[in-house]
Amino acid sequence: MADQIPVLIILAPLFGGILVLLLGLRYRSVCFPIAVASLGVSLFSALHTFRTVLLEGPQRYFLSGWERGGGFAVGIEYRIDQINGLVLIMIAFVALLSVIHSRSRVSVETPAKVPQVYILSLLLVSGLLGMTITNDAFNLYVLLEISSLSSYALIAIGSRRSALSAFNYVIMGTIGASFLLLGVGYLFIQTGTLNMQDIHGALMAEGLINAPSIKVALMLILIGLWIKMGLFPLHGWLPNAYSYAPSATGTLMGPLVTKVMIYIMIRMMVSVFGIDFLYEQLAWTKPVSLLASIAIIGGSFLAVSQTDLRKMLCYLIVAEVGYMVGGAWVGNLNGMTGAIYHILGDALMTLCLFFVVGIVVAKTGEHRLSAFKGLFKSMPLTMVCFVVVALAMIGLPPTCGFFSKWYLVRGGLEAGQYPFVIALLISSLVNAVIFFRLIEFAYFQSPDSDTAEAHGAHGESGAHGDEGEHSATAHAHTPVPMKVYRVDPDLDADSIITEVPWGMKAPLLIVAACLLLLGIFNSTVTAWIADGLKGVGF
Amino acid sequence: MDAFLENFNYIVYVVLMMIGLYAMISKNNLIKKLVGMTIFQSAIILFYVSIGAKEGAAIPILDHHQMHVAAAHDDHADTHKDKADTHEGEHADTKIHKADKHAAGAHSNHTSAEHASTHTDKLEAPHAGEHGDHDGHHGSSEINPAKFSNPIPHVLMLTAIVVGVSTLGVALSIVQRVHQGYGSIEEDDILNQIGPNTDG
Amino acid sequence: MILTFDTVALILLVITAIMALKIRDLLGASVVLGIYGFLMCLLWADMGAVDVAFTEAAVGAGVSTVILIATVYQTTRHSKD
Amino acid sequence: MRVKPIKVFALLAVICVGSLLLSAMGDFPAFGDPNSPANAGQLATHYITQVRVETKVPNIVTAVLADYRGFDTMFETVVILVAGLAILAILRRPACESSRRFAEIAAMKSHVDLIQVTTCRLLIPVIQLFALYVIAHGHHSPGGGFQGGVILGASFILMALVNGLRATLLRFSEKKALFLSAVGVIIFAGTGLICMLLGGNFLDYEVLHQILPYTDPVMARSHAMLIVEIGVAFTVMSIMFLIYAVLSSGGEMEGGL
Repeated sequence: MADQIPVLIILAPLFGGILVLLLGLRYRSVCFPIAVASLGVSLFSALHTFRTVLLEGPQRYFLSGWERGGGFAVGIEYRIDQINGLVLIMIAFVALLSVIHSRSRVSVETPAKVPQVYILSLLLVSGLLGMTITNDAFNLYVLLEISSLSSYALIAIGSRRSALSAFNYVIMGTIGASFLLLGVGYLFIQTGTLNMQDIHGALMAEGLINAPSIKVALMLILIGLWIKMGLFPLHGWLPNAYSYAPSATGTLMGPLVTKVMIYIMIRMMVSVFGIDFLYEQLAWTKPVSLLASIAIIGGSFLAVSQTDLRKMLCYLIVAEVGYMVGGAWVGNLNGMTGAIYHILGDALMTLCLFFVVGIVVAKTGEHRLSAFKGLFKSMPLTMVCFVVVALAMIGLPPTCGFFSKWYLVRGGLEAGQYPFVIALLISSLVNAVIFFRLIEFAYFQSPDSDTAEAHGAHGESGAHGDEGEHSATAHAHTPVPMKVYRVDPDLDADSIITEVPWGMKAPLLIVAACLLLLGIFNSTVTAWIADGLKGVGF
Repeated sequence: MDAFLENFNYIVYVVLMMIGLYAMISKNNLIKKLVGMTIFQSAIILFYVSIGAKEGAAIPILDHHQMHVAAAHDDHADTHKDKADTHEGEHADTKIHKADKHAAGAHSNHTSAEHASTHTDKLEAPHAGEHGDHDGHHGSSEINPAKFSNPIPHVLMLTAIVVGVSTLGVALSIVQRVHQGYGSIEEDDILNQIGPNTDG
Repeated sequence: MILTFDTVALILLVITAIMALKIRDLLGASVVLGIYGFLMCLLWADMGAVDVAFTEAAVGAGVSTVILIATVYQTTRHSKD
Repeated sequence: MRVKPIKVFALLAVICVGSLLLSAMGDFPAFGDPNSPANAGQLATHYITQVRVETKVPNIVTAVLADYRGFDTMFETVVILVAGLAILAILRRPACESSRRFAEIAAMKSHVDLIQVTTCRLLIPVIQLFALYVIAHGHHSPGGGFQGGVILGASFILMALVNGLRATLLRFSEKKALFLSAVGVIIFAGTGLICMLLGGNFLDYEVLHQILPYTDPVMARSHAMLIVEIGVAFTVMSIMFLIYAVLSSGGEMEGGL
């Protein structure tokens, strides 16, 4: 029975979703326990599988038992190595925490549709896990569509504005997924198989790798995935979709969807096309990493120019996507290791940021940057976590953010991709500006004094021109200082801002702790990643 | 002109796909965008189905005659004497199957390998050498893969069609929701309503 | 000759695709899209993909036209482009 | 008339992607070439030549769909389920009083066309019978769970078009449809789970011969395919009808077309 555990990673959320559909529509109260239990089973299976991978090397699982044929896969195959083992653990962990955290938000924001939100979230997670684990190029597309369809619904479930952004997401998402499908078709027409390893084998064996159609296939797959992950010029759908969606959706999708797409890109690069081909025969590393550098800088500056907290978060995601794409394309082991390590770290960072912002928005009823004012006094634990994640986003030593940047910068320097390194440093500076401003709001400004706000805006405008302007706009948009006190009535009846209940706080603390742990144990994790990468041709 | 007609399918799929893509990006009406999306998706399906087409091949369904020759060549029994009675005979046949499955598999493997090596020189067949003791052809008892169109693209596209209609349904429901919210399905109208301040 | 049927169907496909996008009456566009789906279905049946053609006949020409028309009925029939 | 920038952008994108796609075309094997890598490759050859030995299903597409790539098909069923749930989650709202009353009045007063109703009364059983045939005969002829399920769903849509959505929902309510769609996925995934319990991999139908009477491992595959196709048909039928019911009533499940 132990060899069946890999498939449980996906089946647990799937069956959980169906169970919620059968029971949850009648008995509201069972939705949450079922969701937590199934994600817990999934997380456990992922951990167990990862342990097996560490002990015995990469695991293969043949669905429908089609383990025969002379050297080629007949059915669909799962393959778990060190890298996607880690990504699987990350997905299950993030999903579990996000579901626990969002429990009260779901019943506040979408009271009529609680079971639907849980079902769709579980199926979304199931699709993401499946995409990570599968070794079949077409199975990937089907699972991608499951996760896309459920995410369209989870976004559109909110206000009318979110429905419009969901529509744009449908259009862009369909273009992306169809390009991926078309790219797989181009590979299929030349190789006649769908299993990733077999495609790779056929490409290598028959010298097809230099055929123009294979290059077009690579280009189509990359463009499709870039649309799906929101790389800078193609990111149009992302900020609106995530920031207007209900907060539970944002918290679940923000950390997971883009990261999984980046993993898929790395998987396609490493196991289908092969690293030798991409890095040595194809001279694409320079232009793509340049594109990534542009993405980093573009995302960062768009982020710093936002006054809305959630919009700012979304643009930060866009900037981080550039980190990982660039890391994957700088063209050496360090860059790739940094990119994969950053997938893990960035998922946790984004989750933590969404937690903090969700809590702040829910508590203050205010979604501008000024919402942070004086929060250190009223919710110290939350703000401590915020400091941790801010340090990670800027990239300061004890946190994982530092180490991933360290690998990325080292990879960039080794490969001579200086624009990428410069973009990374600029982005760190921009993040420092963004987060120190928020920390300053939280620690040194009291929420009740209008003068303090004006003073803050004035004091900063000397240092950063654009930033002072935004403080000023934030000020203009909040003419009534009482607005800061507006408290979500469903969370807290008092008019004073206090800490959130433990159900929301505990996941936040765990994530913040994980950010530190991932940083402290970075050498172990990167050793695993390097092992996995060596297994696929580095 | 011949080359043009030969690849006409591929050219038309690109044309259709581009029509769809253009509509998805540039149309103002949300339903028109979705019409474009449908065209876009079915163009890709057309591409896949074109991959699987074979000149002079039948549909990928074996007839009863072909179904039973696998058993026939093993026990030399004439299983296809009575085609009307094949359902009766099926259970009996399967017993033979179970016993001789590997032999039959080996035989067919060889057939496929032989076919691959004769018709396509660039495809190598890894298990061709394992069955060197094969005793020649069985006449009608083998299935010639060239006689059936390729089933893989068909299977994939069944899935893709279903995915396409699901996406269309979800997108249409979003359109209805947008219409309920803004009273319009023209993108510029809606953006005007939201205004330059995108916080709507 | 099989190629001729293919060619005719393909040309008709392009024409119906453009028509479906050009017609300003959304109800008409939906119906033309149904025709497009049915032509696709014929083409695939001709290429030997019977299962795909069957599905497309039921889904592409049937259900998706119906749900498109349902949406047009619920929203508006007129389109500006 | 001024040309909108979006149109220029779209045209540019289309020209770029189109030329990219056309540039790769010279590389393709000719259309209909039986010796192209995709057509004569090991995988396609294996499916065509081995399907009779390994599964005993004459329709190769059904065999590949439900067995070799059964996992894809399971998730395809889940895609349908997700679509149905998504549409419900996005659009479903309780019917407001006025539209309910309007629907009631419309249901009372609507001129029920004798010809339409009679034709439907004659036609719908035949359609449903044909759908069942398509599901059951998917092993031997084109068809299977999807096609049959869509036809079954279409028969309900026809019923709703003629008799009104309200009358049809009395026969096939929203709750029933949701329940059946979940049951369909459970039939499919549950078959896989039973395979796991019997010691095989997920969806490895071969081990089912231990519990299916009068079967051997190969026939177990054939029979299990029928079981999962029935599951697919359940889900597809109920979700297709549900999609129509929600979309045609703007989410209120009253009135309809």
